[in-house]
Amino acid sequence: MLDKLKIPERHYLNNGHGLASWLLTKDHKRIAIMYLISISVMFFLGGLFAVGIRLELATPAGDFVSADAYNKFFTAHGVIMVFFFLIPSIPAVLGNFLIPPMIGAKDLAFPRINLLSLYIYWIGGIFTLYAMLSGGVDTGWTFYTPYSATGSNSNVVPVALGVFIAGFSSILTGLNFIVTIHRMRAPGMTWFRLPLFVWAHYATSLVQVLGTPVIAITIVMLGVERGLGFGIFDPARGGDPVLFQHLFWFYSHPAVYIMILPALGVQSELISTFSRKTIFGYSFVAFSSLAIAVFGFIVWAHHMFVAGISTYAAMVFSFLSFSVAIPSAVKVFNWTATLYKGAISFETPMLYAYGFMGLFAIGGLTGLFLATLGMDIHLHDTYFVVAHFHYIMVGGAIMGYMGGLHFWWPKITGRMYSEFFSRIAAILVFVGFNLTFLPQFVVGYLGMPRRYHSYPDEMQVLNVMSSAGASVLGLGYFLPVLYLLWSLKNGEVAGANPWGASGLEWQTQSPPLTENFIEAPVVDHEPYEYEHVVAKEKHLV
Amino acid sequence: MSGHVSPISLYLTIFMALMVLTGVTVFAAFVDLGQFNFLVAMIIAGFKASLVIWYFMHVKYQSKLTKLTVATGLFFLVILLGLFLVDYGSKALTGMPPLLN
Amino acid sequence: MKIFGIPVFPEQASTFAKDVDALYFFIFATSAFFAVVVAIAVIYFGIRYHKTHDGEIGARIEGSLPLELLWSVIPTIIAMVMFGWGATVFYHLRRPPAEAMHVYAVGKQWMWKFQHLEGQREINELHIPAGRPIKITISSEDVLHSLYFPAFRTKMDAIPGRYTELWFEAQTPGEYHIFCAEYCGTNHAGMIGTVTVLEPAQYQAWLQGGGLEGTLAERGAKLFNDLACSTCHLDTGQGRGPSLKDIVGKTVDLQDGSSVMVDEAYLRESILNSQAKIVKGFQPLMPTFQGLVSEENLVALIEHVKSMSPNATTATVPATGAAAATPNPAAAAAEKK
Amino acid sequence: MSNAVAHADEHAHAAHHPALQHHFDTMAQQKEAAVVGMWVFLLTEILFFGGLFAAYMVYRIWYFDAFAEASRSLSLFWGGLNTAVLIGSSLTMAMAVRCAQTNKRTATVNWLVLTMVLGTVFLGVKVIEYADKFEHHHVPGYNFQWAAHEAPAAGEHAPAALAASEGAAAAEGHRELSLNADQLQLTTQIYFSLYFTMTGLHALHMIIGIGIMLVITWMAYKGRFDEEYYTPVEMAGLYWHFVDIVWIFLFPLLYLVERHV
Repeated sequence: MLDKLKIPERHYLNNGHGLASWLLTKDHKRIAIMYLISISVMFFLGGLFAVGIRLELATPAGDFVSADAYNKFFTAHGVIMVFFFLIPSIPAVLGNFLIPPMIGAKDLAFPRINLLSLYIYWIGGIFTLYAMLSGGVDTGWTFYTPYSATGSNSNVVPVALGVFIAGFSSILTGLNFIVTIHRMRAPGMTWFRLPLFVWAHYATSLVQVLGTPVIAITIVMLGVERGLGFGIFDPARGGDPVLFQHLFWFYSHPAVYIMILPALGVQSELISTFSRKTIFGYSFVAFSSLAIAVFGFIVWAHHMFVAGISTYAAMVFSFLSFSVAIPSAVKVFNWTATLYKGAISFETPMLYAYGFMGLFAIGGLTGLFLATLGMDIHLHDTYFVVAHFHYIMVGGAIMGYMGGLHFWWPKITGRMYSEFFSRIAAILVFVGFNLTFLPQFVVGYLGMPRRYHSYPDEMQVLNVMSSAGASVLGLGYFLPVLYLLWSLKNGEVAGANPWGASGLEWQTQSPPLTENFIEAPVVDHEPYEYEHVVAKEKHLV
Repeated sequence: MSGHVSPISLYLTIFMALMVLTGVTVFAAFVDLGQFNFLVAMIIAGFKASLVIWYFMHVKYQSKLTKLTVATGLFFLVILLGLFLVDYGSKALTGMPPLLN
Repeated sequence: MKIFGIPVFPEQASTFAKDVDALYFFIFATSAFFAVVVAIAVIYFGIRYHKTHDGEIGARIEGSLPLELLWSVIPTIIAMVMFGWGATVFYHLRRPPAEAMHVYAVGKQWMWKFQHLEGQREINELHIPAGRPIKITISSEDVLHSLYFPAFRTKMDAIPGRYTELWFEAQTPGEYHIFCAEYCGTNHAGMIGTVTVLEPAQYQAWLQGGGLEGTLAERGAKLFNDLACSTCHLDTGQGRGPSLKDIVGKTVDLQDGSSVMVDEAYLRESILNSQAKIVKGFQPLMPTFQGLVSEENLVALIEHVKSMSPNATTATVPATGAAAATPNPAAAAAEKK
Repeated sequence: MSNAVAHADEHAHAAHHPALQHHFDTMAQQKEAAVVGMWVFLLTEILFFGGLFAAYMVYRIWYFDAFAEASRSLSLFWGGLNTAVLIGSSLTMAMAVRCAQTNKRTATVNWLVLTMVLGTVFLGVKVIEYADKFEHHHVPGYNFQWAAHEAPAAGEHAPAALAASEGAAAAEGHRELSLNADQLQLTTQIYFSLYFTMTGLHALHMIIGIGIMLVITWMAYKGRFDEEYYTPVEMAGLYWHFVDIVWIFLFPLLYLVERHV
């Protein structure tokens, strides 16, 4: 083996020093690193509020914090996690870092817009955090009218404005990806040679570009109603509060696919790489991403089955909702089939990929309950829903993010982390997650509504289980901070392709050059051909 | 390299067409066509918008990708408005709109 | 159902509970089957095809169209079964039977107020007889709420400015939770109560115990006099306002040439916005009672008017989840042309 | 950076255009990326206004008469004038782009300035109209006041209204009867809320557009563009035309709800 691997002399991290070289950079990789730091801060901040929620719910009585504080806690948790962590997580960090090298480009199509999107994210984040910390907001992350318009006396407008601003960051990222994937591919990189990670990001970008403006205009309407006294949703003035919900979910349901689609892309990369086998049914996996993105736009009213929509509309939306289930199922089956006759090994990223399979399956299948009309009447707005969307957004999206981060960490930093501790963390996350959220399905079917500060005594045992699991989960998320930071200085040097992966990004050095490749790559073979990887390794030895 | 340069006469023709259509839409609004008033107004507006997109915005001379992008925007706008009507249209049928307070 | 004394499954206290739970178990079983199949396959492949030496790569299998079709079509069929079954249950949930007993609920930050036709008024408590379909008409005084009976497996949002409704038939006497399921502000978690299902005989006894102000309709009759409605709305039809006798369930012609079916929504609108739909042949003289009549008194008045039409079936409300009215100016305008 | 540029040189042209960014291979690729990017941005704009149109559609169905009534209070003269002004500015913008394409520097600057002037005229008319709304208490909020039988600003539709009422209303002829004063007070307020939100956001887009054009004009004046590189002018043009298209829809939706009564 090559035991004298060294960090290359020139790479994007040492191409310029000092704060200005970062803050004014146009390098997509440096921007990704700054996103990584920002969303990590947001993640632990949002996590802190989750700790508050679980502590409160450890006992049935509302005795840890006041009802008002509790409401502000879950709102802060939701707003931070959804808009400032999950939506930018994989696209803005991993997508930003990896899409150009994966398609053989030097940078994204619009590097300055990329940097602008980061600044917009920061402005939106600071705005929201300031509003959260100077009084908070108690409407829930859904901002339902008329409570948000006339009922609440908390900082609704500043927080909504922060979300509005951050939305532009998301739009610009999506716009950049779409143009980059269309126009910046290396010679020979045809659409069907793209890594599935890129396909997934293309689908994600579509949702970002098409959905986000609708939440923006919804927030504007909420803002003029609350701030200027216009009458748009207010029932006291002939307005329709249900209209707000329609507009809100037109974005916010597809927003779930902004979170999960990139994770599905990561999953495809991990499953293929760690079974050293081409993905089963490449085109089906690729197109199912697009199908999920498009179908995602026609199912939103399943959030509103008891909100006063017509029976006819409920039937239509229930029917359409099942359409999303099919491409999701197709993906899971294809990953399973990919493992067949592979050469499978269980490094940390693969542990996350296996965990993802389980959690995403449960999350997806429980979605069927909620799409089914008669069932959803009972389950709507209970902890069953809370458990379901955490399985998708935490069990799915964050597992994918963690798996991807561990997979590409050697590419990003050039060094390996501790395999031992990272495996422990992966197992802790999986076990802790299930301990936290499985009981919530049960307590949800019992009827415990969400956003409850106190609850009936007989539901305590299940809630205590959930709170206990959350502490394990928290540990599982904190551990990576330690060993990943440790690896920056002390980790083993990884080399260009430590996993024997097939993607174009592994052909270049780790960490890559600022312009990614020394020589512009030309692609002459299909994706996920491990024969080439093995041949190249042998050649090197 | 410099893209398609349209003749000035084309621009003037489009401009005149847009002005005439504006006149037509105002005129049509004063004729009682029942529910077709709205339809006529929207068809004229749609036609005017198409002229601007096709000639002023040069989509006629752009790549298929640009044309596809424009079509995508319209497609999702139709989804937005159409599925709103699935709910609000059926409420009108079954008689469920709001009670004015 | 309890395990070690911990409830893990809610009680089945209504006719719906069995329907919904059956559906639940069907989806659960189907999902579990697929989850287990995938889990076994994934774990088995992970062991069976474990990488044994450096440089080993997997077999080159690109995919299989028949398999793809198989695992697209079968889930589609199963999903359609779920949709059909769920829609059937839902349709049933949204269609209250004509003979249902009627109760009014008003959501207010942060309490549920219930009113019985017999006059009993309760806050955060509801007493109902077993074995009889109950229809609850829901409104809200401030923000969104959602009236939720987990033991009956049904809920419906309360929307300010509108009536919505739900129905159920409780079967097992006992006490069950009432929750507010739609977040409504600071004390959302305090907006809970108890529904007590009584044997019919017990229920009759309970009714005798309360009702100090008479039935809901009687209270409405008193208001009808107090608010001086009775000075214009004479039964003879000679008053300045139309006679309200035997109008419920009928269609009346309006001033503007259109017509409207008299139901709760129309009555509500006529009280709050008296000028909205003037009956043909009358002057728009009636003042609006917007802000003068509370939601509770409003339903009392409506009940009184309904009691003046003894032959009308009260279930004039189409089961769209909300009361009917057609203040649909577009349709009205279209009709006129 | 220098490495990348050197690299681009060796397999592209001997002398590349100064405006070519290092991560693109050719000017054509760069321009195509910009055009697609701009259109994707306009895609988001379509859905941004789409949300407003959805809200407008719902309330127009519900409160058609109030919308018709409130819409009649808008001045067709100012609305029509503004439509003409904006379409005219689209023409001047198209001319500006054309001159940039053909590398006519002075003409480009002149057309851009003319476009900005027309844009400002539009905004000026909007100010007149808004001021009129303030005067009549037609701005939503606590001072909102809808006088049901208030005569519309211009007398031009009075004869039309008379003629229509003869034919249509066999019953009473009172067009307003389907909504009473209280309801009009409420529901016309919804109309004006949407009116101000829609036209306000449209005006905001125009202000941004004029701001962009100021920069572009300066760049054109400084001679930054030639027939190879005039992308900023073209992008500003696309944006401006889009703003024009929004108005093409806003005009009938807001001013022409029902004029024949």
